[in-house]
Amino acid sequence: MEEIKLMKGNEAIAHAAIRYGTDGYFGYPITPQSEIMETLMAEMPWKTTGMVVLQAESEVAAINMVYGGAASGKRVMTSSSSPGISLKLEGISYMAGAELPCVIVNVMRGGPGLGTIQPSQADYFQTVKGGGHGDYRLITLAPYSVQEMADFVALGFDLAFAYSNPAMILADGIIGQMMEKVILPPFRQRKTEAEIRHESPWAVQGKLKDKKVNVITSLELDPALMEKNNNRFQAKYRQIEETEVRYEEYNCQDAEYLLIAFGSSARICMKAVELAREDGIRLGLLRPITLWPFPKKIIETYSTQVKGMLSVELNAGQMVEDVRLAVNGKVKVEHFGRLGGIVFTPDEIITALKEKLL
Amino acid sequence: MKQEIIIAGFGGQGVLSMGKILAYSGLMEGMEVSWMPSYGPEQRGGTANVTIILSDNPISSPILNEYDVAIILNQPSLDKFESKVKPGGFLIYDGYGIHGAIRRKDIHVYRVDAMDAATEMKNEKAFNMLILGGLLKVIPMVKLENVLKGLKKSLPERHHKLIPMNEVAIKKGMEIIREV
Amino acid sequence: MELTEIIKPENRVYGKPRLMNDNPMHYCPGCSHGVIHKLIAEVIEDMGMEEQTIGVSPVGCAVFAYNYIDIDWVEAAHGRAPAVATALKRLNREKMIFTYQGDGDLAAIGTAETIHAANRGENIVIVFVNNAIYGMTGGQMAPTTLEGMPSSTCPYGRDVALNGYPLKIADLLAQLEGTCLVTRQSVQTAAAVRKAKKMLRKAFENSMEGKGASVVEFVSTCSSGWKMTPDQSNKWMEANMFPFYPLGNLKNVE
Amino acid sequence: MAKIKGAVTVNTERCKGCDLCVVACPSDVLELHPREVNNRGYHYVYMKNPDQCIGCANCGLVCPDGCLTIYKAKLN
Repeated sequence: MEEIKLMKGNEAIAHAAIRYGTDGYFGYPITPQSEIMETLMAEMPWKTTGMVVLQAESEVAAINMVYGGAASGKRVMTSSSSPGISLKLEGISYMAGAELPCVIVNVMRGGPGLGTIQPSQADYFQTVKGGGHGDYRLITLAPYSVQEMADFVALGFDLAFAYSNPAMILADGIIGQMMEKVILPPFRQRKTEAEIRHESPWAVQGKLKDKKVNVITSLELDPALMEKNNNRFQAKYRQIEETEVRYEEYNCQDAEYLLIAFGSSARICMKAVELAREDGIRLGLLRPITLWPFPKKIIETYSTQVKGMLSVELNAGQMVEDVRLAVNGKVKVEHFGRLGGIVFTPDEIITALKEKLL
Repeated sequence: MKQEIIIAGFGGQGVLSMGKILAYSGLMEGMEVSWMPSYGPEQRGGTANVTIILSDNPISSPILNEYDVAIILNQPSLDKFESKVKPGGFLIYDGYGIHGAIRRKDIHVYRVDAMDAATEMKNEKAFNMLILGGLLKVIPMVKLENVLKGLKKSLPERHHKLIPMNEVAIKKGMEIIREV
Repeated sequence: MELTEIIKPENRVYGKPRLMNDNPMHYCPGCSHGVIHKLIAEVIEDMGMEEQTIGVSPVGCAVFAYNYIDIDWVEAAHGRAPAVATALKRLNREKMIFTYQGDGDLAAIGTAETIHAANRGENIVIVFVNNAIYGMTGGQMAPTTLEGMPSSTCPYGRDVALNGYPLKIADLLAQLEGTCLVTRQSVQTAAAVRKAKKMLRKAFENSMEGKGASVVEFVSTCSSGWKMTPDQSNKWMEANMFPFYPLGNLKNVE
Repeated sequence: MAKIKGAVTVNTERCKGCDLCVVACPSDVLELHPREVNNRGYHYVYMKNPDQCIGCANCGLVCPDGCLTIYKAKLN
């Protein structure tokens, strides 16, 4: 039987990264995610799996280290929190443009600017609508438990490599800082050079005699060719939207009203659903697990069943726009949020539901 | 069984580590547990609190409106959390840190003079274990043997020699807690 | 003689500077930042420049410096204070501009801004607080963390094979043509505080005389990050930090 | 000969009990209060031996929180 551990979400990310066979982690301290690098440094995986862990001089340096590592076909990752992610966006855009896989963790805090170190989900737009420059998309996974923090490292890498695209684990201060039970994934071997050459033939591993040269770049000055590149990216994004949508339904079957929430908000909404049902309100929760691709089809399906939807987010109303696009006016969609690092309590959600929809 | 607990006091009083030990003890009992700290820029001083949930069933929200038990270790925490104890719930405080009176009449109020006992034991670090002992006397939510197992899990190995001292403090806390 | 006879306004010989307000500081007990804040407040006061001074605060423990000294402040993004100060000074020649930065802000993420502002000879004061650790985020390794010194991201001590060498950035800055004063000071004793104040004043005067960039490094402690009492931290600093970061002027152009 | 006498007043709410002034004092005047704490939970400093104060201000100079005011008077 696997051992059940008790740890913080941030620690779970670090342990899962080592166990996945990650080749490299590059980071820079920022609250509330510093435990990720601290755990890696304490575990010293370079002595066991050979994983490289480096504290960079800045977030900008860290994401460019990831760019370098990913270019050589390695499993590399970085983590930060909102202000640090803003610094990484240039690098993330370059990676999307060069079609490089990697995992980026954002343990969100309140903004804009330095904002607060308290939990927030205000980087939804930044993550799913681009953030950096150019027409690109970031595969975005939103964990709602310490277990998912651990599990999404592997899922993130698997998706990133399947589609040659960066993947983001979009967590927040609550999921990063809370401790709960977790079963860590089994250890996997790191990829060998032969495996990398076979699985990622685009990677720079040195030009073998019988092979063509590999160049990793996002630059293409010929507009016709750049358009072709863009079309290839877009076709890939459509395919991801077709096949990689993930979500969870909680008490939705007979629901008259639906909460839509991701990450820690979904946890608090689960409690709100329990309280509402004690109160005789048939409330359900739909939790997007992938924020991009967004689960718009299932949300559209529910638009004919329920009388209203409440998008519950720790921000001023971001995901609610995607919910409204998904239902296309068929049902009333409202938003409830708290800002600045304040976290709503379950009863505040019920009150908002009654005020806005009932 | 489900216990929703808040522990609140100054940073440095061992608030977070006491919560951690309680969470580990729950884990040893085979319960579902969650431990959600407040976190801030102040490394020492300032206020700190942690929400711990022990439950036989999966835990939904790690953030709560109200609590079965509030362990209150300073005045600002009393001001903040007294009103958030469920009716019929428990409020446990250290007499030393609380200057004002407790107003609630619909809850059970207990006092542990842990600061005094810790001073007597000449061991400031025993403070939070004295409080924990008091809590377990009033609500035996986890067995002492599992607390000791929890201590083993949550303390780094170099500190395992401190476990007997912690056990003494827990038992002392069980003796000195009294209903107000 | 009764205490009440001594405690009279006319007998007051030392107290909190007027520019330092009554807001309780968020720093941990014994933190060097408090003394350095006092010195800055005193120097600005002594120079009669409070209405002309603009401070630029960093990201790090001193991010809230603006809450404690009653002058105008700009809060910069992490590491970018020298760039912010550059524009403040160039567009407001008659103003006295300083940055207040920790080791992570100045010598890690802000290295480029620091070196280029200094090299351009910006007429600003750079106050550099070097306690060899990231305090605000919970004690991670800084670029100036000593070899063998533990931190939360080098829990077994800084290993130069893994993390490189501690960065003597003041020595680097002293090499640049644009700096007129680069000095290393400390504030752990009354004598050190007096000496540091003199050099800090010189730095501020340089900035108004247009002599170029002045860098005042304070070798400091972080008792929380170092996991020692404030007094132990001072002793540890004297024994371990001073040999690697020796006090005194690295450069002082008259 | 005139004797110099000093005194220290403490802003107890600002004091964080860091002990640096106690260490800096050449005359063993100061001590952290062994039991009393301020509203933020810190054992603040007080004059244990007021007669020995010479008003040198070493305590004030090293105090990070500016909670000490030092007075000095000539005793004839």
